[in-house]
Amino acid sequence: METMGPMRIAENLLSDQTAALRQDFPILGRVLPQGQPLVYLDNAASSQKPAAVLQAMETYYRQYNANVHRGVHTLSEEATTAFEAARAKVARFIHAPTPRQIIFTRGATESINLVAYSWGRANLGPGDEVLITAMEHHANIVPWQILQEQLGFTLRHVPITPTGTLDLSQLEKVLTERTRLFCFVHVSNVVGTVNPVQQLVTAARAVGARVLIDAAQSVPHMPVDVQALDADFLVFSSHKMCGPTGIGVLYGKRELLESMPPFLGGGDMIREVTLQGSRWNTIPYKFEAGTPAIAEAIGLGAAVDYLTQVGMEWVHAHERALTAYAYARMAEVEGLQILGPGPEARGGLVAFTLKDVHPHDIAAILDRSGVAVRAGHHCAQPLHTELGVQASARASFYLYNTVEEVDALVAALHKTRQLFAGQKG
Amino acid sequence: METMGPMRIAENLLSDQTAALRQDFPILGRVLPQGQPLVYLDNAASSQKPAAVLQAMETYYRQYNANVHRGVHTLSEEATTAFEAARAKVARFIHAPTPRQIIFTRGATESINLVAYSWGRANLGPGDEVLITAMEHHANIVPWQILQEQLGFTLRHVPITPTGTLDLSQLEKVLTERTRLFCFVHVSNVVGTVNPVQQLVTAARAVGARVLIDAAQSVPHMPVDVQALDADFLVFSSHKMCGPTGIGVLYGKRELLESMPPFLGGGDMIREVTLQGSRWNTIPYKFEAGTPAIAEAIGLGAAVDYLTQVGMEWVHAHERALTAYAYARMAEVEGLQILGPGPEARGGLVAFTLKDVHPHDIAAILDRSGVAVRAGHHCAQPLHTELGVQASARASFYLYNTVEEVDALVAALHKTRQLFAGQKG
Amino acid sequence: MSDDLYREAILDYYKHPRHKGHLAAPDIRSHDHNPFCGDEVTVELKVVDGIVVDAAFDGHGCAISQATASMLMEEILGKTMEEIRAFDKEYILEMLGIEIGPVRLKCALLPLKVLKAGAYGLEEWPE
Amino acid sequence: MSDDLYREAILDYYKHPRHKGHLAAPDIRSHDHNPFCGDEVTVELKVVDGIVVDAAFDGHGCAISQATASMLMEEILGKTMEEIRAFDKEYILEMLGIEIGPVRLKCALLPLKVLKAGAYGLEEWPE
Ligand SMILES: Cc1ncc(COP(=O)(O)O)c(C=O)c1O
Ligand SMILES: Cc1ncc(COP(=O)(O)O)c(C=O)c1O
Repeated sequence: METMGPMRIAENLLSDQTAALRQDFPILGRVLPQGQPLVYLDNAASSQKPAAVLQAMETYYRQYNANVHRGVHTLSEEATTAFEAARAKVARFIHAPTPRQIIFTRGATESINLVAYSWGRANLGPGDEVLITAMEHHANIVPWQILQEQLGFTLRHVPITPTGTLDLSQLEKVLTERTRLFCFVHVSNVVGTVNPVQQLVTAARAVGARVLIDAAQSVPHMPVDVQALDADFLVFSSHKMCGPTGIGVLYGKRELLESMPPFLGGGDMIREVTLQGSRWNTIPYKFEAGTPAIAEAIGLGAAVDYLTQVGMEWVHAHERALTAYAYARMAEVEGLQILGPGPEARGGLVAFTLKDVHPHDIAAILDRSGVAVRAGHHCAQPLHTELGVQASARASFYLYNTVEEVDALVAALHKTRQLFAGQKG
Repeated sequence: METMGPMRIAENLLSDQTAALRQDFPILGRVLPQGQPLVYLDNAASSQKPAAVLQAMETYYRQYNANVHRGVHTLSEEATTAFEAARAKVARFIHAPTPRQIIFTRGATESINLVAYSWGRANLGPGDEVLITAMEHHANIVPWQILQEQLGFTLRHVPITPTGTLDLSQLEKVLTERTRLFCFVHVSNVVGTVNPVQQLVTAARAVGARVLIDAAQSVPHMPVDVQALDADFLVFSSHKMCGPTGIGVLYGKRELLESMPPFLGGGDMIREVTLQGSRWNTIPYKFEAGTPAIAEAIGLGAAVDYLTQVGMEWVHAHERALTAYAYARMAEVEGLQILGPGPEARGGLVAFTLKDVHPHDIAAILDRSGVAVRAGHHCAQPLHTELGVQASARASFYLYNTVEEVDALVAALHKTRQLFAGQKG
Repeated sequence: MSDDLYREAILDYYKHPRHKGHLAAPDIRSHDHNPFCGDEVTVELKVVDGIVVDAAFDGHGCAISQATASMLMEEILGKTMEEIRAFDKEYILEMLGIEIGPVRLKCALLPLKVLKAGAYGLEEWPE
Repeated sequence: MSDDLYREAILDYYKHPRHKGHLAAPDIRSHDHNPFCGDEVTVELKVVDGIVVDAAFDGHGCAISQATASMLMEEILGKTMEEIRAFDKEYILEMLGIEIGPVRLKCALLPLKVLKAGAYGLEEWPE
């Protein structure tokens, strides 16, 4: 890869297929108020949606909108069938053994909190340890901090190296016989690092710890097989994978989910309620109190269909090539510093800093060229602190992004450089 | 009302306006597989959505889909603006003093659980009491049972009379100096009872208890003013009020919300995260961890606009007239027993039993005539137990229902009677 | 008409259930209910040399669950426990001779769940 | 062009900030930061007879927050504390002479928050 110039990489991109795919995403035709076509490179924050996903939800609302599970009438039966079909689709997509191991939540964040409140309360106490890493998203840090206050276990972390990979030389020190749960991100949403899941799971097994994998940035972008990974818990969000907002997934091993106490109480999660007490329903319903996000589940099912049709191998290869190209072109920009490892070992995103220009200013100036990137700490403040930067700007790619869009990004970065030229002082 | 015959009532219905309103709801044109037009009378479970709501969400997804709050680029700014505008609309709709008192959740169920986990943990312990009523939805029972196990307070309930109203003669016995929180439903989703909120709140205040009002069946159907009701907490769901699935609301008094610890941890709810600990954001964000249901909030905002334009006074009056008509017509069906109080004091729904016919069979047979009603315990098992019935069937109305649809219901009920005629053996 | 949930036969079994009641000294007794609608079914079996020689059900609930229970009692007379353990969803649907949606399916399958829990000696048939 | 976040003047204040640094013996010192982007601003004031006679800011962050802080220091010289307490969002927007979206608005208003917290003697300006 090192020796492959940007142009060679660009040629490898299957741009014909990308051009066709772009037609599936209505928003990509948008012209921004500043008169520029949209160059959407903020996919790690939230992806765009293909028309098929919007259509699936429209059809639900226009044809068979009704509450699920408890209805006997036609609309409710249709809605129940579509809702449960979506669960089965998601199960197949991540190779879960059964659909009942797919629990619908609002997103990756709620999924992790569900594990914390339910599994955590039943399994953690003083003397126990939960292990996270220094590159986690806040969603995989804060729930454990909140729980720690209440239960009195110890929260430890795997440190990172200056290039933004896990410092595995320290793993033995922090992963101990007391570790009950090891929570780590599959692909970092800032440095792009793809963590060595197998190695981490094996290490966890050796000390008898469970693992929770934050797959918010992997499930949308590469084939993920929860059984091959041997994940105890795995979480992700619909809105980052061509699906609607308002829904996400918790996958769990069946015996774990079955043994866990419920999280939220209400309709659908019970077998029987009396004023004296209640009995719980089976999984997945035990963890889905109240009216679920029905249209959203159906939309997520359609997103999974869409991605399957495109092919996750193709998505992954496309993003790898695009990222390698972007990495090489961006490195040419004066004063630009890329966070994280080299292009050969990263997910489809590039976070960076630009000398003397605050990331917010970078993003704002790129926006004037129609290029949408994110700026800030990307909900990973500790990671930025460890890397010694306040914030960064981030370009993140998806199946519909093109070489031309990367070129637009690089051109806008050069413009930014010029605008801020002249010493600060 | 007692002396007004069904025909007089029907004449009072403003059917011209209803006919116009029906055009706003695409699904109402649906013809079912059995060849019948849809007569949707399952609105208490979930309402239908006007085109304007679907349009608002489509526009978001097709024009400015992006994650909120943290983005600097155009799409994210537009999304943030629309998302926060929706919050302001909801605040106005229920007369909340400020938008920051509107917390977006997945629905009424999550809203109550949020109060249980956050306010409950900070305020409840052995010796304390939480008071509910025997007519609560499971969403307002089970969270308190789960919490009770963990915190050791006592859960008590206000009993009901055989006609399904609160037995206020018992209130003094169960609402005591030890009561910290009184949780009650505004309008029952089974017996239709409209509870005397003012009296209940006054009684709670007298003993220093806070009140949580389950407004899932009132906010969609009548004007609700949280300040006039003096609610400490008030909850409802979008999907029952012309809005999308996947979102609901917790309203709270500002000083309460501000003093409460967070519920879910993750992005957006923090001010600052380090590996050692975190500081929380201000309300409402403190309670909105992770990517929120963005499209859904925008859809709910559009639903609130729609309902405001129709006028909540009109909606209420329409439903009252329709319910009175239905009550009178249904009472004519042989063997049909209506649960709950008379038509003059109920919300827009009628739950009932039919001698020798199980409610599921009623619903299934009505479905053959295209009439969608619900059957079961409607997530209010204790209420059914108290009334001495296993289950009931329920017809529930909304702004688009008509006298003709009630007639179709009644005709189908007569058919059901006939089909099951002949003594059970 | 095979898509009619309430064909004559089913209504007839509901209105005039066969094998409803209790056995004097059952060898197997099993009970379960459907939390979503409150259907309840109890099954009692008399078993000699692994063969069902008498069967009864009791319960209450919708026509589908109760008629299915009654039909099922007729069906199992003379069957071996092994045959009963092999009963599945398709068996019930064929017996009923109707198509059935996902929600009502629970009603139709409740008697089977109860029967199989009994045949396997389980507290409750796992979903 | 009034919708340009990065008009010359603002960039100039960012690149060559006026009143950046610290006062020898400030009467008022106030600090805050914007958690979403890490912008930080400290304001120090010298106040005689209720009138600001000297002012300085320090901090780091985006051009908007830092340029606004610098401009604001120039603006308040000679103003009374009462006048400062009356400053609002519109005042800042007029001073900047640009339109600004909801997210970047936080950057622009951070110096005002810090200033007003100082003027009122509050630990932190309530949102
Ligand atoms: C009175 C009442 N409370 C709470 C709920 C729960 O609402 P949701 O399922 O939308 O969370 C409902 C609706 O089923 C209801 O009718
Ligand atoms: C790695 C990672 N984990 C968790 C999350 C949280 O996802 P959500 O905000 O959809 O709950 C994100 C997205 O922001 C992420 O990138």
